[in-house]
Amino acid sequence: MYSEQVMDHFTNPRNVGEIDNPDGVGQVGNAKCGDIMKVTLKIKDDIIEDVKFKTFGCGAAIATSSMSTELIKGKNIHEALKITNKAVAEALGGLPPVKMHCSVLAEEAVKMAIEDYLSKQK
Amino acid sequence: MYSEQVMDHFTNPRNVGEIDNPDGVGQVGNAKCGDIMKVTLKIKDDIIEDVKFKTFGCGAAIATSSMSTELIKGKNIHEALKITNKAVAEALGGLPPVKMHCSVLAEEAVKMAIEDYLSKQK
Amino acid sequence: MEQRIYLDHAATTYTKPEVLEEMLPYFTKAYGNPSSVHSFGREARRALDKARKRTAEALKADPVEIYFTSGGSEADNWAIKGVALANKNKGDHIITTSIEHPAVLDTCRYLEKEGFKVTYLPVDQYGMVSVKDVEKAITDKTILISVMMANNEIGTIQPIKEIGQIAKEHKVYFHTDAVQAIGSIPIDVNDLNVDLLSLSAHKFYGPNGVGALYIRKGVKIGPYIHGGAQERNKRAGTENLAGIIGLGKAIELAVENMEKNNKKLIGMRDRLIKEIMSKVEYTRLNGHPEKRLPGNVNLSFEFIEGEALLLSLDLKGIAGSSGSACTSGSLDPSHVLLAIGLSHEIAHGSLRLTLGDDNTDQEIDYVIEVLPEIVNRLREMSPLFAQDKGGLEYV
Amino acid sequence: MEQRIYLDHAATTYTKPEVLEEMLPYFTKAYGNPSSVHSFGREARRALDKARKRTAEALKADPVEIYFTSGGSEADNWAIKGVALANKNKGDHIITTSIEHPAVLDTCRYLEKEGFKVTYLPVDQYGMVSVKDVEKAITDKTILISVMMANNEIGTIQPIKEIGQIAKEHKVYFHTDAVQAIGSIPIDVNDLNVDLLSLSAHKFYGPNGVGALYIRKGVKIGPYIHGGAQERNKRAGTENLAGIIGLGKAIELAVENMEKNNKKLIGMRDRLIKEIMSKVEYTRLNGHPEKRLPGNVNLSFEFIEGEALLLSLDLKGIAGSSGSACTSGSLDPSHVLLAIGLSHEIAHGSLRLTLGDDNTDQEIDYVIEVLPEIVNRLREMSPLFAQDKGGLEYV
Ligand SMILES: Cc1ncc(COP(=O)(O)O)c(C=O)c1O
Ligand SMILES: Cc1ncc(COP(=O)(O)O)c(C=O)c1O
Repeated sequence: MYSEQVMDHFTNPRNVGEIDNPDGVGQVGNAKCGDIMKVTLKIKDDIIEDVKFKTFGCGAAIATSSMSTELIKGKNIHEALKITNKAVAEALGGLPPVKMHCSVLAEEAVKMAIEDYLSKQK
Repeated sequence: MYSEQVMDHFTNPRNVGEIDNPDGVGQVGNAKCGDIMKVTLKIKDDIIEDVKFKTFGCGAAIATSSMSTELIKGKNIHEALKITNKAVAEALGGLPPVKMHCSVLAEEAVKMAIEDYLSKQK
Repeated sequence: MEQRIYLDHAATTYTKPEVLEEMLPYFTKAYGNPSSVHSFGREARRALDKARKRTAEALKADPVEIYFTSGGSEADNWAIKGVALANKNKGDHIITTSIEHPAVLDTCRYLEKEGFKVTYLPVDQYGMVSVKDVEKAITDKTILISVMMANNEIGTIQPIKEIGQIAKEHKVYFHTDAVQAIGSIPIDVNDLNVDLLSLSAHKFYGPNGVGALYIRKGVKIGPYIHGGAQERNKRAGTENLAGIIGLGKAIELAVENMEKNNKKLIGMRDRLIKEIMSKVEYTRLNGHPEKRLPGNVNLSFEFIEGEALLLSLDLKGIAGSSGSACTSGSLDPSHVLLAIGLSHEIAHGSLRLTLGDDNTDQEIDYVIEVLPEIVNRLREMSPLFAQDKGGLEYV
Repeated sequence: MEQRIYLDHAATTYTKPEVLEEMLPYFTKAYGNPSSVHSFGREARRALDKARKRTAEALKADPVEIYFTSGGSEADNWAIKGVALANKNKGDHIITTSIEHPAVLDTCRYLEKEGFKVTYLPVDQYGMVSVKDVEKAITDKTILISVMMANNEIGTIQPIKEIGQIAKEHKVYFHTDAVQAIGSIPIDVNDLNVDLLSLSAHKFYGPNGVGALYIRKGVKIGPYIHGGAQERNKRAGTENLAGIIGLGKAIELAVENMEKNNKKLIGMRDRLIKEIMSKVEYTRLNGHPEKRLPGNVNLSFEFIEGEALLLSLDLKGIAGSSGSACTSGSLDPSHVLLAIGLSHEIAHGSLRLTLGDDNTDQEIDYVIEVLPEIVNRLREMSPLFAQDKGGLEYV
């Protein structure tokens, strides 16, 4: 059902955890629907120096969380904002159709965390 | 489905044929229903000296025809009239329930042939 | 009884060893439920997908258009009731023929009780439906036409493509019962303009108890067995995985070998018909002389009754049938033989011999030798035969 | 993945070798159609009769009360729709429970659309139906009560005999879905006052795609699959002979070995529950602590999601399920877990492990070792777990 890349990121998720005193925090989803992702960012000069996630959710939710943190790490926040859920799914070698909504969760959590950072800059 | 006795009488039916100048003739059933039996009798002093049958019908019809001719052969006609379809079926080791109607055919044909004989005596 | 010759392939076929071989692991090893997430389940899912693909290829359909069922009867019931109930706001009229299998006819009769109107088209003396009759029967209330591809008793092959064309023009759904056709007639659902098609594995050397309904994308039809989400929410119930695997393998083989098999079957069939008809007088061939299934022989022997004939053949090791095995429970003369105009008495004396992959020329020789003797013996016992010779009418 | 441990026997079981062995001849050798007159057919008929007898004996029923189907879903659909439609002149009300299998629930929802009224009784925290609730729900329009014998997800065993008594007193037909009960619970249809009972072979080490409906003599019900005269005119379609033979053998074995198997399963089950619950905090047992199926373990682990848990277990070679495999297509939290009062979030974190004849103590040891590690790892990844430790509410 899942691609090898999904299984790899599910089994060995990158960037699990929570950053202390993060510069940006994003949390989306709710337990009722079975999916929650929380992203914490360390940002310096608009560059994402570090990123961590915690996810409550299915295999696809965990794998997309892991992959999207990998994709944004070290990137400029404006570049990071451009990374779509489709790009995350593609980087994972595709997701089963019924699981595409999980990849939206990761996109949204990242966006929310960056916006949180931006709103604090003002 | 059929007992050994039925198969025996079907495979080697006794008394097949037609008696020339019979003393009694009975024919019942019709081709539309798939069952016809014709019985011819040679009777002397109310004793059935010879009997022959011809049957168009299923295995059970042929076997009951054969068995009922066996049962009446040599008998007094009044005794013969007492032989029921149940007795014929029993002598054959039983018939499948859906085939019981075939044994009625034989009983009726025999009765009709004897009555034919009796009516000519008057 | 030493030798046993099976000539009842239209009733059911054996499962081919290579089919059974593919099925076996799914009983004891790869027994997962295809809906399960774990490795057993995924393995099962892959096998299921493969069988669906094979089935689709045999019909030139898309795999998502294949829905596995428990056999031909369920497929027929589902197709007809499913379309009728889902489209009753559009109309209440169904067109079918008087020679369909009971799985279609009984379903239509049931729907009549529920308020639908059904036209049962007649057939000609060869069992052919007239395409014009189909067209004439269509009203603005017609929602479904159901005409079988080939008849199970007399083997007549219907003008499905022409009927499909008409159904399409009139925007009426078209179902065909192809249970007897798989492996005998090349099928392309798009070319034939068929919207729904029933098939059953045990008629083409697959296992019993598994079939499929092809449902063209977009056809409005609800599920018939409600419950779990199997078969894309259209047919509930844990999949008969081994059975479905068997169906997939069998249909692939059937299509692959069709040409070769048909040639062989037609040769044996025609020899059997010719020899018996030349040896036994008062015999007629039922069904179409050319447009007939390669393995189907259906003869009526006057003055004798079918069951007695079957029993006698059986005692000689020959397995045939008189009318469809499915309907023999009733022992009424076959509705198909009556529909082609046979009288009751002639219909009673019918014999169907349906040839299959395992039959040999020697077996056919044996039947040609034995059958006339049996018919003669039964005729000698028959009160009708003498009467006929003497010029008498049937009683 | 070296070792594979199958703990999903409620989804489907493997076919026992001795069952398969009895089935095999019916694929390739004794392949006749039981409706046929010839020797192949008679052989098939005898085998069919034997399987019917074995099935009847397992339920303490009469063989003429056994009707073979394509599985549990068909049996449930037939029982409920069949009784509803045949008795609609008497009433339009059906009573069932909120924890039935989708084959029952979806069928009831379908009937609601057709104008029937359905009462879905609630259950208590253990998943038990109240006998009083059943009685209270009966109106003079009630024609059918359908309550499952044992639940497929949480294993709770219902007071069937008591409900049967009430149904009898009120002269209402009583159907029970016993799909999960065969081989685990002794059944006597007369003692239980059951009028209709569904079962499915692949849940008790028989093949997939074959089941049966017990219909008490005199129950008013029409056929659901129309067509040929099979199953005494009540269920059309050429019989799935090999499958039916397999069902017959499997049910005989299941009943023979019930006591011994149950003892073993209960031992393993209770050890698994006790060990896991003592090793993993924030865990709850779903279903009744005692009145539960011998092989059923259903636990909810807070803060984590079931599919991730299943995948992790699968990577360790352990096959389990989260909610019923039949419903996992939707991935909605199980309607059964919601019905016993679990919140959505807890329901998402449920795991069902269902033990079977092939499981060993060593396998249970392995699960006890591996499962806590997996739960801990997923909890460490979960944003809910830390929040909980910090006293936060669910989001
Ligand atoms: C309680 C219950 N009822 C009905 C069914 C349906 O049975 P089947 O999958 O054989 O159609 C199942 C299993 O899937 C079940 O567990
Ligand atoms: C033409 C036709 N339709 C439908 C069926 C029913 O198929 P099944 O017996 O697999 O239900 C049969 C065979 O019995 C058939 O010959």
